[in-house]
Amino acid sequence: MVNLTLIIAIPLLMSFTMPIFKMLNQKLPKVIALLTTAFNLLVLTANFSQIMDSAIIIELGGWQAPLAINLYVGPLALLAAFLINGSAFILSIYNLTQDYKFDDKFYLLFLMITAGASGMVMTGDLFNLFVFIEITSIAAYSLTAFAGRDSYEASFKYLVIGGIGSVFMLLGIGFTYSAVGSLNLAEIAASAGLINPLLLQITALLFLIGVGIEAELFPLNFWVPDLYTEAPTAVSGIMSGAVSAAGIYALARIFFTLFPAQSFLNYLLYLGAITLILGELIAYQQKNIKRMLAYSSLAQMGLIVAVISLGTEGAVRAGLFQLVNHSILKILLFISAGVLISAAGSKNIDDLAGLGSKKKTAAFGFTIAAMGILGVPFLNGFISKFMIISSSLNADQFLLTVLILLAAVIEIAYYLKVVQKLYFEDLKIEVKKTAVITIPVVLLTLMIFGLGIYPQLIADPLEKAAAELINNGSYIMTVLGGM
Amino acid sequence: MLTNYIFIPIAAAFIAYILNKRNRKAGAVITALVSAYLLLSLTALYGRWDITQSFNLSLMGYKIDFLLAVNPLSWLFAVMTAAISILIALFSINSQENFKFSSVFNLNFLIIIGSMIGIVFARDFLTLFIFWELMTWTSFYLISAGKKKMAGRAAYRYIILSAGAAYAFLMAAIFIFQQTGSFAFDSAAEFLVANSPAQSIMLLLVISLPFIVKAGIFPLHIWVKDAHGNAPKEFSPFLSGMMLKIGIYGMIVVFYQLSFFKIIENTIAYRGLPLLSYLFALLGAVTIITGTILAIRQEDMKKLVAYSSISQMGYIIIGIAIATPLGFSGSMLHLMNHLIFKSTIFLALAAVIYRTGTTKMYEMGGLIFRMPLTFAAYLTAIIALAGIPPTNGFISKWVIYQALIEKGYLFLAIAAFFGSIASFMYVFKPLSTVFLGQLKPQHQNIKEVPLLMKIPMLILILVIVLFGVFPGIQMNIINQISGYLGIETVNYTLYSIQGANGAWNSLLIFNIFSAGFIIALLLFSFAKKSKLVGLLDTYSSGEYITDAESYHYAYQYYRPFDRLFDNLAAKSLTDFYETLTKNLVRSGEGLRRALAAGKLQNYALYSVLLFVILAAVGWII
Amino acid sequence: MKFRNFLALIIVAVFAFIIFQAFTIVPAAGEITINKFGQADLSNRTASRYINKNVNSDSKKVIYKESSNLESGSANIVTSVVANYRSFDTLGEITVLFLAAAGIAIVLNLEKSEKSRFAAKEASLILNTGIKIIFPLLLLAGAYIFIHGHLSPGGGFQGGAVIATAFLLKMLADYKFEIKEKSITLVESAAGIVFVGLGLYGLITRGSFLENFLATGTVGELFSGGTIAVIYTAIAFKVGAELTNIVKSLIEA
Amino acid sequence: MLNFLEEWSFFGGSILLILIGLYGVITRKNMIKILISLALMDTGVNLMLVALGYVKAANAPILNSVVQTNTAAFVDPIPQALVLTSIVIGTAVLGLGLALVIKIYDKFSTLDISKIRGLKW
Repeated sequence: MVNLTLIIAIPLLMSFTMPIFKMLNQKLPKVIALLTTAFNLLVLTANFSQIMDSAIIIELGGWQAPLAINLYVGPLALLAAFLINGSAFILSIYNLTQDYKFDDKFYLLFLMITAGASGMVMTGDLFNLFVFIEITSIAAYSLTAFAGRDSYEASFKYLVIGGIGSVFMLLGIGFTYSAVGSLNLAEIAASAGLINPLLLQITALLFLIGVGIEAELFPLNFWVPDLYTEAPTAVSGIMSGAVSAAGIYALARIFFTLFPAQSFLNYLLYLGAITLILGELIAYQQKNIKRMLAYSSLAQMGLIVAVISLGTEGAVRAGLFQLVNHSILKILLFISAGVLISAAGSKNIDDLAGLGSKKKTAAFGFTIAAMGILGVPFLNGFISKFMIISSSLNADQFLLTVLILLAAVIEIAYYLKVVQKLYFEDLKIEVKKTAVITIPVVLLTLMIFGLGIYPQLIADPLEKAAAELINNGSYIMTVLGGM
Repeated sequence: MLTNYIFIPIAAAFIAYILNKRNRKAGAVITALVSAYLLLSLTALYGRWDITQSFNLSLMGYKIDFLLAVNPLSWLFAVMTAAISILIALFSINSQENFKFSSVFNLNFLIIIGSMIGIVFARDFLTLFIFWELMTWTSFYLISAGKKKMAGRAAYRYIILSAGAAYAFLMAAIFIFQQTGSFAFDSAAEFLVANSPAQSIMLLLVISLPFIVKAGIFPLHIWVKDAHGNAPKEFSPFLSGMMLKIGIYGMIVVFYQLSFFKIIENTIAYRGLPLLSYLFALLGAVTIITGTILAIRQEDMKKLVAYSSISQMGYIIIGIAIATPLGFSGSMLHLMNHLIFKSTIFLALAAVIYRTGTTKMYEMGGLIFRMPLTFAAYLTAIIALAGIPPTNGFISKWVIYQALIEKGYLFLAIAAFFGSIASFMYVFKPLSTVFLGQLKPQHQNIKEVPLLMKIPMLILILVIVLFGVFPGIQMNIINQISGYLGIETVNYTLYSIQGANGAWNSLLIFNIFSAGFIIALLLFSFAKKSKLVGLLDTYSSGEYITDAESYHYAYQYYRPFDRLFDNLAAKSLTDFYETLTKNLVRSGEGLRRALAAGKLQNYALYSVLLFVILAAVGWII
Repeated sequence: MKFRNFLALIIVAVFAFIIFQAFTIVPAAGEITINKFGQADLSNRTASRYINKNVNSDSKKVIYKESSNLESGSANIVTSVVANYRSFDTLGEITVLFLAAAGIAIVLNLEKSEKSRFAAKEASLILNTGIKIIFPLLLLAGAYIFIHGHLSPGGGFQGGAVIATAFLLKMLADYKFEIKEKSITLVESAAGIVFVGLGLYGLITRGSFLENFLATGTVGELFSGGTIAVIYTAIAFKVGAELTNIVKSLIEA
Repeated sequence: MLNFLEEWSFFGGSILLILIGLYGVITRKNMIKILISLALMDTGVNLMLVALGYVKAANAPILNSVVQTNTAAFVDPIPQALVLTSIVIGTAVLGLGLALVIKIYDKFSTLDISKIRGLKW
């Protein structure tokens, strides 16, 4: 067993040292980034069985658990951390083939976005959550600007919206602290029932807005398409694969553990459903492939939020599985699309016609991932779609089920348009040289098939994570038990 | 092991894909071998209706049983699939020489074969759904691989309709699963019978949606024309011959095994037939009429045959929907026969396309002298399609007419007769324009297709006549199916079938026809021969004729007839669907322009607005 | 006033009104809510444990310049919260600043500006001379502030900011004045490494990240507070370097 | 009156600051003004946080020669520590925002955000 603090501490150390690495050797930063993410995965793996048994609480600075900052790593946090660091690992492999100007800064920001997201899911302290959200978003603002040109505008918009979000969140933190007298999540959860209902309502809404921005909820999500379109591919990938997952985690943590009330979950349910259908409808319109993927991500986020906020154990499990799948699939989609874009020299879908015969790996990756998202049998999306429909019918949400399926049909419409263009139309443009992405594509494809054919692989973590989320009593007991 | 029948083709698919990259013919050879293996091992399975196989899986907290079993019905469909696949694979060994997507073709084709066998062996909703989706997706890629640009659009329409219907199916299946705790057909049937009829009927209608789409039944038939017309030429016979039928298979499962007929037994009836069944029969009738009229209007031979497939599906649906022993047997007969003669037609057309490279009929003519065997195959097949003895097509239609007349369904009978007569019009059109008439100058040097492409056509001609004379072969398995589904059986001998108003004796008719044929042959051989003269060697009021083509009347062949239905055809259902999607798209467009207008200040406003609105909602509640 | 602005005002005012409602709540028996202004009840808050320095140890009276070997040796309780009880937040905070500095450097240098800036010219004599005098004093003041962070108001951030101000003034006065980018980077990195290194050392020797591993001394003495002073020094260097870096990037853009 | 002012000037004032900031972000078109509005909101929230920890007639949480022991009344140190962090974060965001504004101005030659709509729909 290795101390889990290292998941945050080592990337921090590495990113502080990154400029020095750059001075030593030009190639070092990308290798260091890869090694660090790999190390994080190892640390998580080493702790796996222990966490499946019981949640680990890490007291930072040696101070007793509920009184200062502590990390809480239960099955849910472990799952999310695996997602985040796994995404970062895959994208680091992809990054080996990329050349960035100021690569030391790129990789230090990249590591910090990973560490920030990991911190978001592991922390057990409300204000610490805010700090990690800020680390993640500031790294994201900066990384977005890496593409130059239009990306400044995207970054500025995200920055302003994120700034408003952080104000809302801080207000919420202030109210909570004044009422409860503690910032520890478990202590707040323990006395949430005593808080005056009106104050609870206001505070919860403040958090809903603050964290909803990270979780890409409608109507707080209009920065997302701009950012995903303009940011470098690896950044779009980590944002949609890792950061949005951390956002969902934070949302779930706040509305399941902190303020568990059906009325708030209902808000989330409706917002998620609106996000889903709106995202799909708009994605269908897009001519720009990255923008299309961005709106599709939004829609998926909406779907996950809606399903999780059904609040039954089956639904939470389905939502979490969809979250895992979405991370895997979207990263594959983004890196394949990135290669296709650079091969065609254009983001326009029409210009990608016929690339299937030239850029085989990328086109294959795109197709497999698209089919995974659309839920073709034997791919991972099928299992989660089955679970989602099943659990939403189980919760008597007939309308939501119809909506989800309608959205799935729209999704088919726009993804297949691209796939057909890739394979069955004639090449129109001159193909440019691009990076080789065989390793990440193979790894992700294996995961897609692995989870599609043998989903039991993550059944146990999912089950435990769902159980942890549903029952906030165990969370409180684990942290406050010593008192 | 029933799983062998499913997974051997699927595994072979990937081998075929890899080998085909090295050798263009390898894929088709493997497909042929695998299909032959399937056919052989399926014959060994005949009569062993007790074989079942099941897997229990505890998946993410759901206890799921996957059930496979073989029964006469599924056996018949599996055999049909394997048999037609052999012929198509043989045919495509040569015909795919210049086909860009031949590796993709063989990959997807083998997966389709495997998943179709999976579909018919499935005894529970989930297994059925998994293989159904697999088949839909792979056939999507196959249709997309068609030559023309329209193929993409056609595939697109196909997948969207199919997927929408399949999701509806899944939803209903999961609903039943939650009530019964099992996906199996048996427990579902028990539940549906015990449940309130209204809900059961709704569920079953939803469950039958994907089958209706796949069978191309009005009003969900809009994908058929373009998909069949534009799919790769080797895939069209399978698409039209077999994949439409798998929809019928699904309908039979819904009607009998999921007790749809049992549930609606006591609802309002018309002439002893529950109204819902009558509605299905009526759908069949409408399908016959629209399919026929639209087929007559077509200038593209593959699309023409595609519409003809739609109308033939109508017969099968009528027979099954009226649910009499004769009707059911007639449908099953027609189902088999349609597979046989429709594949023949498509293969003959594929041979023509292989040589000429076009599907527009007015660009061809006079191919009879260049491709005699292809012509013979086509001729036999259209005789069967039009329902003329002594071919198999006549017998099945006769049995269906018998069933309709027996019960006195006037409208349905009229539609059936109309379809039969009018089918003559549309099948004659390609015959006359493609094979007869004047040979186009650019087709002077065309040769008959290679041997490997001839063999499948020859086999099919023989089978058409064989079943035309001995329908008893087919009736044997059909009666086993009837027995299995709990329908009364029909009396038959090897060459006769007992109808309501009398028996059909095909041997007798065959002898009469043979006698007539021999007399005609004698007359033809001994009577004075007509003299062959050159086309331009003719008298025309002092004008010299220089252009041979103007003597071949091929474009807008049935114009006066078409004019009758111009108004009807203009209001195409496709337009309706397109308007629907366009409006959906437009609503998305409006939202997009209003909400995501790139105005940062609005985005900021949204967050405050959301807070205020949710707070207000919280206040009110 | 345009309609849109009016609408925005209404919506924002409603928002403010809702927030305001939170302060006017009269709680029912047993309910908890926001404390009235000036009546914050510390006894129920974690803060009381920090003030009494009894998070890990037993409660006892802490007397200025007398009590020693407490769990947190800082006389300034805010400092003990920032650099001891909640030092993980502080690590995050300097990371944020570090990231922002990196981001600013990227944004400003990624593409060369197409516009010509106003030409820099020499500042007036008064400014130049004044700053020459004030520069070392500012550095000294900054150093005092962060070294005494655990005794008096102030600390690493404040000290670092003052140091950065000194460099800002220097750059304003003398347009030829340049700090080597490499040296700023090195200071920045080294300070960061020291902070994380302290944490890791605590993890290795005491079993917990950022745990204090030095003697805490007597409350109120200069050499007290354990790692606090080291952490604050690292923070001061890091913040000073980062802010200087930001200012430098902005000026050079 | 004085009592009322004393009681509400901090809470009311901070809410007012947030209101002004939000209104500025929503209605101002100049990007610099938008950033100023953001900073105003930040200030408002920080003020509120500190005010939430205020105790009437208590000491600053520092032991010194005047306030010798911890039994004396102190104001809450935690919000003060939080505010310290939040100020730094606000500064970082502001700096990054300003850098972006410089680049955007380079590119579009305008500070009017309503004219910078290269990314939409």
